Amino acid sequence: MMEVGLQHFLVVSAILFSLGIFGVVTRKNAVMVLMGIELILNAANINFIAFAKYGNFGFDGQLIALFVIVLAAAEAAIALAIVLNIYKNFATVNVDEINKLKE
Amino acid sequence: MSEYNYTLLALLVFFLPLLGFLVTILLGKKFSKIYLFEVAIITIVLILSIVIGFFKLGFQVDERIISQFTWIDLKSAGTPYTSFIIELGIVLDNISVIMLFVVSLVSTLVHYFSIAYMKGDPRFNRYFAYLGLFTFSMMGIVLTHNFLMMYIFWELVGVSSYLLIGFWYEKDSASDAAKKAFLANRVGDLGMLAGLLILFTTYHTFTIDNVFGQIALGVLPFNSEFWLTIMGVLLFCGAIGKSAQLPLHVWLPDAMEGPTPVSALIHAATMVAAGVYLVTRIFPLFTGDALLFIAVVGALSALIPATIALTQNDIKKVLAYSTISQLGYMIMALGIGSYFYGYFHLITHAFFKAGLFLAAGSVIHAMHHEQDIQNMGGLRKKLPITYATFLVFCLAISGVPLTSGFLSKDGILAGALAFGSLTGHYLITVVGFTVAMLTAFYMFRLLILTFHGKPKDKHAYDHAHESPALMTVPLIILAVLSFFAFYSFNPTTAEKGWVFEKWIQTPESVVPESARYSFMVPESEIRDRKIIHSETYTKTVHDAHIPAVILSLLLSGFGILVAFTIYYWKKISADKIANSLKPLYKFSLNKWYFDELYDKTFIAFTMFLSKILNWFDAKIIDGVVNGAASVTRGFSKISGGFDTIVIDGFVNFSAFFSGLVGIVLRKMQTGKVQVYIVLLIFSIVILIFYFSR
Amino acid sequence: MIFEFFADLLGSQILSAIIIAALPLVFIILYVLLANWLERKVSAHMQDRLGPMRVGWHGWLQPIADMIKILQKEDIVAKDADRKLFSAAPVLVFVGCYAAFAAIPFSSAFVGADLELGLLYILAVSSIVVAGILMAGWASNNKYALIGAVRSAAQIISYEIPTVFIILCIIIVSGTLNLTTLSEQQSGTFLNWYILGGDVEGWKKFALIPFMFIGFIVMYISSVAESNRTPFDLPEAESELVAGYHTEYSGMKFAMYLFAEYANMFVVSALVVAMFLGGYQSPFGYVGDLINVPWLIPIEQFFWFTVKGLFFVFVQMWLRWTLPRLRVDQLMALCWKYLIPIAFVNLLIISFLMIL
Amino acid sequence: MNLYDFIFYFFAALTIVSAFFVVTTKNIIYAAFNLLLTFFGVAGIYVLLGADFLAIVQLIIYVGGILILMLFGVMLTNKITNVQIKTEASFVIPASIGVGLFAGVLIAILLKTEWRNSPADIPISTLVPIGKLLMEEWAFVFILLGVLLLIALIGAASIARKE
Repeated sequence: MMEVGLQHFLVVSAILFSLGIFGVVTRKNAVMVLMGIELILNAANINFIAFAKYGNFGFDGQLIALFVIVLAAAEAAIALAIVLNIYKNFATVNVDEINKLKE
Repeated sequence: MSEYNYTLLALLVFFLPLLGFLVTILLGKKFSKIYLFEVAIITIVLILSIVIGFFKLGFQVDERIISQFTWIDLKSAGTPYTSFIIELGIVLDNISVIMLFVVSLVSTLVHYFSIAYMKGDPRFNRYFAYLGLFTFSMMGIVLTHNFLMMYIFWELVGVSSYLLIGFWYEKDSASDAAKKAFLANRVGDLGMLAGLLILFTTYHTFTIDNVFGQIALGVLPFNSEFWLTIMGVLLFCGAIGKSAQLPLHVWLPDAMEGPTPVSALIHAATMVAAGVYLVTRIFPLFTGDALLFIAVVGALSALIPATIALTQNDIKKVLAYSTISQLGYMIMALGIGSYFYGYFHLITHAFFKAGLFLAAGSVIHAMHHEQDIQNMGGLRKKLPITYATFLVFCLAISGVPLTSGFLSKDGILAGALAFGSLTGHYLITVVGFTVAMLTAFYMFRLLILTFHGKPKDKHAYDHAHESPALMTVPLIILAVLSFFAFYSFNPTTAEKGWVFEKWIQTPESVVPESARYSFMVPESEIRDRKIIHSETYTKTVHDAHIPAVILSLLLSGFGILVAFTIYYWKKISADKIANSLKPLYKFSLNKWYFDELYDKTFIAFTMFLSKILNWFDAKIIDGVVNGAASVTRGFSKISGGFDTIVIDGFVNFSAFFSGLVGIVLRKMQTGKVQVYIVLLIFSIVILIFYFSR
Repeated sequence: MIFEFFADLLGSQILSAIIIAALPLVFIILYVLLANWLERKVSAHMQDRLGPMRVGWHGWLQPIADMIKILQKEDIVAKDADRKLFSAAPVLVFVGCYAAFAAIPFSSAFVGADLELGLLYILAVSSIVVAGILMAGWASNNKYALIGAVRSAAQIISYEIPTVFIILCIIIVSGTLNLTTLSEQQSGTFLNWYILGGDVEGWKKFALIPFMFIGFIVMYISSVAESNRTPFDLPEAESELVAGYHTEYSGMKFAMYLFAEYANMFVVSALVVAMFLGGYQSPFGYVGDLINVPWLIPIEQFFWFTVKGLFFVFVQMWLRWTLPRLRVDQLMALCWKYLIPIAFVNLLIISFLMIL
Repeated sequence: MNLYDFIFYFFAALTIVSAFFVVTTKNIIYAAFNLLLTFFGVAGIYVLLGADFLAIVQLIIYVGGILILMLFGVMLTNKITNVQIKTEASFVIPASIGVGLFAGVLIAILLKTEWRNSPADIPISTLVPIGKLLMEEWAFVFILLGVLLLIALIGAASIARKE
């Protein structure tokens, strides 16, 4: 087994990313979908920071990761507010039952 | 912050109001609450301009940040000139940054004020859209670094002013006032256009800095200082129109037909200040003669409207004339070379005059759109907050110590005194001091008649009530900003304050030294960028300061005293004075017959001309047009036949085809995002395999 | 410092790391025993009672007796509770409090991890506590527990905001987040403590004092709220919610909550001390310096730090028996309508003063 | 295998295993607490990559903010009394095939590509350089993010508010 380097981190982030997508696709509960999205964002962040270190790009990668975290916070707040509103209107948060627009 | 960030922020401040305007005007019919978008945008603009101001004035005081790009490069078009480039761009220096803050602050306060004031208006959203358009164009004037954009936004400001004055266009008076404002401005802008033409033919550039540079190198229009003077005066004509100086001031009092918050924003604090701002921007290119012309125009505009304001009875009219008079003050200050105080008075005046108008709006709102002060009185008890703030504004505009108005007005008067003693033009000095007295008198007359004494209209008085917090809070903010502490630690002079010391320096004139005022030429051994006045001037201004303070205090104190004697204690009857000075009184009441004069001369002539043109139109042009029309009709018949058969057949076929495809594809649209994601993943994998081969 | 000491002594880095990790545990156990006894005594004396008197002199052995008792208790898990989470929750809560001890500088020689981001680190790990509390509340499957947990989480998160604002003030003045550096900057006499303007030069020092005081007060109030003590003990309000999120717990698990609560009290007091009251620095100077025994200084510093920390723990107990409990709406209003605006304005003023 | 490698494998395993549980468990609460472990593991990986400030921020914002928010969301959208927090899954088989293929392809690409590999010397604390970058080069983005966060806050509050 070789010494831990860039590719190890990339593989971890790739697996995390795939798991996130899996979560987004298979879960029915909106909150769970949100968790999947958070996993995807975290995977992306690992990539940013890994490249910032191993590619020697300075600190811009870390800054972008920081901005992603901030955006994730904003997104989570808005998404949960929407989920609560949906719950109030439909009494469910399963994404496949909320299909009023289809009719 | 780096230059790049400044530019981005400034562009945001610049274009966000445009976004607000577009969204509000386009969606205004659909969503009744869309005006909140505009209010939110303007609040963001305020925050961003505070950020810009904080970083610029706090850390990078001495830098001028210019970002520009070349819009048109006529060199490649084969013109004989060596350089023929039109650049567009923005400049962030101290005066524009401060102005940015003033504009966005007043604009924000007026937005919030209007939410309450305009409640229930059928065209509520459109009103806010217009405010956004106005803010956008004002930002353009403030930020521009060239004459071309200045002219464009100059006109845009005129348009938005036109729209807002005529906002209640059902009223004939309002739509007439809007037209009048537009036309009066046109006259001034014509002069400005002529000035720009001279400028462009001489320098082949619109960029202000480049123009200055070429003047400093000795390039003059038609190689004569006289034409430089003319060019300056013509450019100043734009300011005469926009800042409502004599003789084009007639539009401003009529513009009071617009909603009151609009008067506060446009016709008191910002748009009319654009003229003054223009003069400060291009201050270095004025020759001594041009400056003298400016000073005289300013002095006349300060004096005559002040005398008119003495006898007016409409609360907004009084304030309108007072605005003209104060603008005249600023123009005069710039004309006499007192650059800093002219600009400073612009800022302080923006705050307290906006406040005065908003307070008047609050009164009008409380009195159910009654504007005649003879029907008011005693409102002090009913509107305590409005009264208190109004009092603060009155003190500020009268130049009572501890207020911001005192700082700026005193500087101007000291400058006027020094100017008189250096050049012998004592008339300007006298006018300055007289206006100070008149201002104190008519402002306190207004205050007393509105808020003190017995209520004259019992019914309206009983129904009056203090305005909601949305209206009073802006008033309080503006009142707080009318105190000295925001401009200088020392309440007696602004000279030691940070605004004067650090932020604003008089730019050096670029015209040949022979054409300047003698006192604007620095001594040869101390040619520093910061020292641009001669030593004598600095000394004279310094010496003039104390006499000016004493004299102006005495005069405004006298004015206030007279106002109290006549209207509060009623020792002297106002009617008696009016009767004994009947001709003068009539003259003032009828606004020096300016409107009638213009009616008899310009308008009559124009009507005659238009009658001739009308005849020409009806007989000759129409005949040509009708002939062209019948030819067109024949042609369109032929093309119509082609349309129905060929084009329509093609269109119908394509519609049928897309319908067919749609029926097939509809099966795939389940409406579940997750299905799409699965499909997406599969297709990504397929794509990767396809391309990896 | 202490790490090198042990590494030299034992010749093994891993062993010395383990020892250093265990040292705060020893401290916590001793401190909890003392604080538990103190709490009873303080409350008793405030109510004109005597408190525990039987076991030992003035009952000083009482906490040890209690500990033995609590170890013998049956470990009850309710039938409908979620077993895994129910057992994991107290551990998580305790880990959160315990991890904070890693960055606390007890003296110049004894600081577990000399982190550059010490202040933020403590904030970060204490957010784990919130998750643990929510876990406990949920796993108990009990209305009271869940309401208590939700209240607690809302309270801790809300009061974190003024805390962060005040921490920002300190960062602006001191320019560091490292708790050891922060303490070093306040060396000398108590005049150099940040509550008195710190080591800032000239008139700014005096201009800073009132705002530092305000910062100190806000920080202390919000830290009391963060450790769920009276008057902010809504999450475990006995008269409303039985015992809040640890209603269902008993035996050793309950003891862990107790430990966590007392440890948390000390952590927040230590934070306040390190930020405003000179950290481990003596207010007057060191005996070690006087008699020229350099190894005495770290010990004195440890003494001062503990004394200052315990004093603020005592103040928390004092408050508990002095002030009535707030209502939920009052609690939130205090945070959002008073503390946050005050802290924010304080931050603005301090930053303005520092750039002048 | 040195200490660094050992710690890396520990955190990587923690991250991936807990993330796996997050997406497979039926109980939302379990998922949320597993998410806590995932975030913790990712924070550990950040530290290994020399991004200590980001690790702290990850803890404060994700664990202290987003996760708690999600727990609140779960607890408020399931009536507190009945513990009905199990959720079903859909398209498990097509999704597993697709995601498995995708992950395989992704990892293959990542491993085959010759990345630029010149590890940087990262200082002990990244706080100062990050702060400088934020206030100078990225000041514009920083201010915009502030405004965005404010808007998001107001928006969230007004969406979730009772009419």
